[in-house]
Amino acid sequence: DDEVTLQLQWVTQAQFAGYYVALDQGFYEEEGLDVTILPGGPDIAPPQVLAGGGADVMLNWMPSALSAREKGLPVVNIAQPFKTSGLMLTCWKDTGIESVEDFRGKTIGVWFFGNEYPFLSWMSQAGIPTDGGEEGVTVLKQGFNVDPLLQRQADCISTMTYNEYGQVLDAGVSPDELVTFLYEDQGVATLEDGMYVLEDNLEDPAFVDKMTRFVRASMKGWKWAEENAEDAAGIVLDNDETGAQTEAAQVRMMGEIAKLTAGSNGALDPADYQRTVDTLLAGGSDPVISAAPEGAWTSVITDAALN
Amino acid sequence: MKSVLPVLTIVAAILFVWVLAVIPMNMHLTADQAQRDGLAVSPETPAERQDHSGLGLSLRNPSLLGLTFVQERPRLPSPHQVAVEMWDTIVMKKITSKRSLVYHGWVTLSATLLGFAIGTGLGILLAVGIVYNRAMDMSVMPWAIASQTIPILALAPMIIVMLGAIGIQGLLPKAIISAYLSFFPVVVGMVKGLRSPDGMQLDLLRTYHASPAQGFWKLRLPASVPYLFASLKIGISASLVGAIVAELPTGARAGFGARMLVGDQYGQPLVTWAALFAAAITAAALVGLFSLLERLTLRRMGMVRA
Amino acid sequence: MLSQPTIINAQGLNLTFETNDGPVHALKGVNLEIKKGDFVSFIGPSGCGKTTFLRCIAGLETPTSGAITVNGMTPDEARRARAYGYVFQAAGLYPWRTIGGNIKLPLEIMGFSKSEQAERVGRVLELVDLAGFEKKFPWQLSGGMQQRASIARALAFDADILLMDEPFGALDEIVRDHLNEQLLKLWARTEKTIGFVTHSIPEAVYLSTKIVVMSPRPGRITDVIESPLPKERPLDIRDSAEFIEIAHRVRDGLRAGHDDV
Amino acid sequence: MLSQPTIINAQGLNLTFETNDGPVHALKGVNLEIKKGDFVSFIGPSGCGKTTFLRCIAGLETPTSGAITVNGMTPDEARRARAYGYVFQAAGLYPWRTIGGNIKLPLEIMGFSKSEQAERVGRVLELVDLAGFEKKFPWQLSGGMQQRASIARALAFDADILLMDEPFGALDEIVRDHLNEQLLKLWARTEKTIGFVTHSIPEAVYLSTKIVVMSPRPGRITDVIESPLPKERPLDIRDSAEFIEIAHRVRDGLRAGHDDV
Amino acid sequence: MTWVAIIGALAIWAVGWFINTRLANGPKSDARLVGLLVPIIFGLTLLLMWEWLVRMLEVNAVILPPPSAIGVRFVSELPRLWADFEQTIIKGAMTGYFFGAVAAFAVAILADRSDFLTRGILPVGGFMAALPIVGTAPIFVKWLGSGWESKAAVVGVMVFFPILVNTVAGLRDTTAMQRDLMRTYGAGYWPSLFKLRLPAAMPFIFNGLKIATTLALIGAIVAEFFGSPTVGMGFRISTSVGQLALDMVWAEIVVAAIAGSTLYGLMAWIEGRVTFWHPSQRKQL
Ligand SMILES: Nc1ncnc2c1ncn2[C@@H]1O[C@H](COP(=O)(O)OP(=O)(O)OP(=O)(O)O)[C@@H](O)[C@H]1O
Ligand SMILES: Nc1ncnc2c1ncn2[C@@H]1O[C@H](COP(=O)(O)OP(=O)(O)OP(=O)(O)O)[C@@H](O)[C@H]1O
Ligand SMILES: Cc1ncc(C[n+]2csc(CCO)c2C)c(N)n1
Ligand SMILES: [Mg+2]
Ligand SMILES: [Mg+2]
Repeated sequence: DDEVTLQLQWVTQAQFAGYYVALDQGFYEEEGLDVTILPGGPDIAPPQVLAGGGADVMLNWMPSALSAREKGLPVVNIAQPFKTSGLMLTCWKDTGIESVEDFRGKTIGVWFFGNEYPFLSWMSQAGIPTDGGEEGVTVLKQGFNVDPLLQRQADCISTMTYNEYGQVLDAGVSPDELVTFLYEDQGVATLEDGMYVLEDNLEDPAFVDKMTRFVRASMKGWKWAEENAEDAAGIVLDNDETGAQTEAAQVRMMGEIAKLTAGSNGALDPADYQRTVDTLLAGGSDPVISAAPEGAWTSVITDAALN
Repeated sequence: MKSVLPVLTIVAAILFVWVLAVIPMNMHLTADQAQRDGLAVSPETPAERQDHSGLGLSLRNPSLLGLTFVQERPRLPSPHQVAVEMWDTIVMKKITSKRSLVYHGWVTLSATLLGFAIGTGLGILLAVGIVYNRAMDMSVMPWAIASQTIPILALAPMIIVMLGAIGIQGLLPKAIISAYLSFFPVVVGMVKGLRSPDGMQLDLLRTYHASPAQGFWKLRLPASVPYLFASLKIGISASLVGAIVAELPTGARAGFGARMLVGDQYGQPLVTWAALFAAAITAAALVGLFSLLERLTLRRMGMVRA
Repeated sequence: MLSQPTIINAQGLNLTFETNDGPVHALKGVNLEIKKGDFVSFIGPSGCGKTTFLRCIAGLETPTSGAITVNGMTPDEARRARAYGYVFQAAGLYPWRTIGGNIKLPLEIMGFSKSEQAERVGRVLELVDLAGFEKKFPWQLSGGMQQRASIARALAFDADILLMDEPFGALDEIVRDHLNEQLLKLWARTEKTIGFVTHSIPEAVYLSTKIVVMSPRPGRITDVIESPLPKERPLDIRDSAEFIEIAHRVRDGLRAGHDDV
Repeated sequence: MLSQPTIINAQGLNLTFETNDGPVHALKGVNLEIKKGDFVSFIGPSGCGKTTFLRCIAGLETPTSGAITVNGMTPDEARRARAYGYVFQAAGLYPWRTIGGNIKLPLEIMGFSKSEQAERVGRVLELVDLAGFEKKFPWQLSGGMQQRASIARALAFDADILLMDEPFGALDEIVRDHLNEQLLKLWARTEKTIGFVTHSIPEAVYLSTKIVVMSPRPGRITDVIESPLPKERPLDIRDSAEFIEIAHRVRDGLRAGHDDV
Repeated sequence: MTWVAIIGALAIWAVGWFINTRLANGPKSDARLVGLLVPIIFGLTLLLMWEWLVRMLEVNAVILPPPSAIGVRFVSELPRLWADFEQTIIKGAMTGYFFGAVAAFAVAILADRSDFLTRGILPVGGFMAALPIVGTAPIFVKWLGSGWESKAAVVGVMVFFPILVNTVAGLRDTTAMQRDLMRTYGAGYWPSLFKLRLPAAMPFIFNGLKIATTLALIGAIVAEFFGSPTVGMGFRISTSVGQLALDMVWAEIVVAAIAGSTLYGLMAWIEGRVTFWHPSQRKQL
């Protein structure tokens, strides 16, 4: 069998259900692949792992991947199972925030580590400074939990529809107490959770063939997961080595994830790509990327895989 | 044995303070929750409550005091919550289950022990080099100190990626990070220990014209044993911390560090606290083991007065 | 006696310690010749350089200038040839070894066979009256017993030259007398060459064939007294007129040194 | 002399150390009366309990049974009343203080004024021949000088009772003689009561009004010799017949103790 | 290629080592200058090997940048590095170090009054000292927010126990004779604390203070990984890794190493002044 190593961008959770399903249901095996899934975590930069040769293919958010490309690490998007973005800001309603303008003078928790770009673009488009003060927002580098909101250290925090938002609700908060700003709705959504490989490798037909089979099997996994949300969550739970994940959370997450993957057959929609690039280029004084990238994605593999 | 009562007293004092602290620490969350559940809370809106301290709020809402101890996501869990969680995950689960803290303890411990062995070996080698080689003596120490001021969490991912690049995965990268933290106390202690023989003890060997190797085995090494044990005790806790730190950039798969992270990530403070305490208990047990070995060895060597 | 070969020969020895508040002149222009079988005592005020001179002989300290030979070699070569048994001013037993283990230490290093080691340990323990204490650790013995153990350690391997730095300092008079006698017997029997530092004038006179009186900084030799006492010396020789006369000469030498300061 | 009040009175004193290989009987049935102005020497083989007895007097050790009073108080009360100056067997200077600072230490604790402190430090340094070394640190002095500094420290605050544990052990004979003389002069002038441990028979005889001979474990007093020597004692009194006779009696007492063992 | 790289690296090592061995065993080896030169040459040797290997093996800069790139980044980003330094070291680490040390001191002196307390506090202290920072840091961030206060708290807790344990051990490190001397003077608690036990404890206390300097830095930096404002060394390190700006990461590491070594050196220097009398300070081997 051909060996493939996949680097996730977070710890094992339903966000990556498609790959675990493909592994568990033998879809990879059917394609003659021997796949290893490496979970991520708060200190793992998947592009770095890719560059180091620790993985053949990684999952990444496109802003982070495009920025890596500019830094001299030529990564290429070969498939995009996530059609829509799940990223949003969640705020306490009682802070009086109703619209983006109300952010001024407030404290907002943001994920960094390559995930700050969409937020910074958004603020710059809205003309709100991000260096504190009455007129601007005070940005916190938020840890990977929702405590800053619950403890009211921040007025808004970053959440994913499928994970952190649910955690806020789990903490007993009712949706009525919250206001949410989905990046999709604000027109600053960027593509999340695409599959990327190193450009050089694509010159090798054997590698391309391997990736074709990999994408095909993965997408089969994703579609299976969308249809069998509960079972998929169970498979994810089986693969969680920490033993700390709960079934309820993973089932709910799978449900939300399914909404994000539903619109995609795996092929990148050039329009989505263009919107992402535009958002990133609009990043004000300090744009994420300085020029429109060339060759940052290819349809070669999805074309082959989906036929 | 003489220490049992004093330790219990201090523990009791800490528990007492802890229990008291639970009330103001958790009051805001408790009040929010109580209000959602339809209880009367004063003041009435969360925003207003933000202006009160936890203590002030507790005084205004004495009826809620009990609830602060049973929050599902407490800011500060009460001692019994932690105890119950530990009982559930240590005693009530099969030790092969990934929900058992014993299982995770072993994952961390195996990296700890390997790292400790590497770190101690390296530390002793460096110490011997420093003591016997003047060039090493002058050049290594400042850099060893500098190495310890580098934040390990920054270095860890790079180490892991670099090792991953040459195909090393699994236990070894974690052990190497753990060794990185534990070699330093061993170097410092062993250099001190190997240099502890006084002029007369050294001169004695010179009058016998003992070889450097004989000087090492018959004088420097035995003289350094008390220092070695002191270092080992610091080194083993450093190794454990290193192994836990190393679990984050290795994909937080299993082990105490993974439990702490995931507990924190998914709003399960009890998971974090239980892992934290389990880690400290493990460290205490390891240190206790070395204390025991130390006492046995030193007694055998005649270096403590029986 | 005169036919004996020279064992130790120091000519114009100087030794200066560099310290951070200036050099300390510990030995100045020291000339001394010691013949095979001599028992030489060094006596002088505290800090005058007795220990330093003994250490020069043993090659533990390198003179700043001047020449010293031991058996025609440099002290360092002699040390390599394991010519010395050295008893330090303090017992200096290794605390992790039993008394027996401490005495065995030089024997192990010099590669004696196991059975030889055991035999020698037994013999020297007997000699210093410590039979039965072989298995004890140093701290289980009183100060005086520790000092005797360290003497036994130096005797165990039969070096030709025995250097002893105030070996009997911490002992009471009775024990001291006893060990003085033993040491004399051993010396008479084995013809070792002995260098011996002491603060006690009677002890120096009782033991020595040659008494070297030193004066303080810079340490110089002010008098070398050849003892006319016979080799066989019962304890009561100390009441003889000859003995008292030598003692007086030593005391005068000492006093002169003190007045210099 | 007989009219002097009793300062120290020990009756039926026993002291047992509990160690984990059984009890060590250090003192057994010790009776002793010391009058004001006495100079009492303790002599006996190593480990016989001399130090232990001195420590009992100073309230540093508590007897297992028996009674001891100091000025009619318990030793502990006397200690709190700062009745003692104690010179330990080893110098025990604090390494972080200069020689002057070490001597000042008891003066600071007892609340002497600054000027008084300076004056006294100067005086006792003179007394032990260490003038000019006030600013040095202990490790910059030879062993003998350190011991003298510790004697100066005990003298600085004029305690009525002076307890000295082998104070002159590490000194050469000349310095020792000199300090013996100084100590006698001080004693004659101030009428202090002095307890003095030594291994040297001549020293004990030369200094004391009362010599206490002890025998080893369990430590007992085997002889108490009242010295008939006059209070004024030139050094050459040591050649007198009386002196030699007392010395003989002490030596016999010591020897008897040794044979017991 | 690989072989050339490795042999070249070994050659650089050999040259550096040769120079150092000559210097260290040479006639001037006790000179101050040589004492400085040898570790510097050692460091330069390592840097040269690093530069050589990275270039020869064509290691990608997103994994390990060459020292030259780090140096360039360091110089060009000085203002930002300084701001991060202020936030993390001055506000977080120093404050925490100060309060942690003062608290440890106070508790040690309190505990020292009673054997009972000491017996209880030391083992419990050992237990608490083993709480790993990756567990405690998120908790403090949760309690005290993302600002420097939570970092100072993490640092305070981290440095508290080593200083406490060393101080307690030091206060007891007096010889029986030194204590007996105090007793013969009838000295009370305070005189014997100030005149005997504190001075005697100084070597231990400084041991604790020195260990604590490196802990303080690590603590302040790592705690920022779990929540921070948008300035600080830990913040910069974690975001720069995300941006694959490894040269920036290393520039911060250089700042950390310089700051840590300086603090350590400062403590060692003060130690030398205060405990000049201790044998370990007196004789240089
Ligand atoms: N390593 C050293 N560094 C500096 N000075 C030294 C050193 N060793 C000895 N001295 C000095 O050299 C002189 C002679 O010292 P030495 O030990 O030989 O005296 P000693 O005659 O043996 O005295 P004691 O009777 O006290 O043993 C002393 O003044 C001493 O301070
Ligand atoms: N703290 C202690 N614990 C147990 N045994 C002790 C202790 N102190 C003294 N001893 C024992 O008590 C006995 C008397 O000791 P002490 O120190 O009084 O002897 P000494 O007459 O002063 O001897 P030296 O002349 O060697 O100073 C010795 O056998 C000693 O081993
Ligand atoms: C180190 C690191 N931090 C944050 C993210 C952003 N992110 C992407 S998925 C996810 C989990 C949401 O539940 C988060 C937080 C990342 N990719 N890597
Ligand atoms: Mg000497
Ligand atoms: Mg004694």
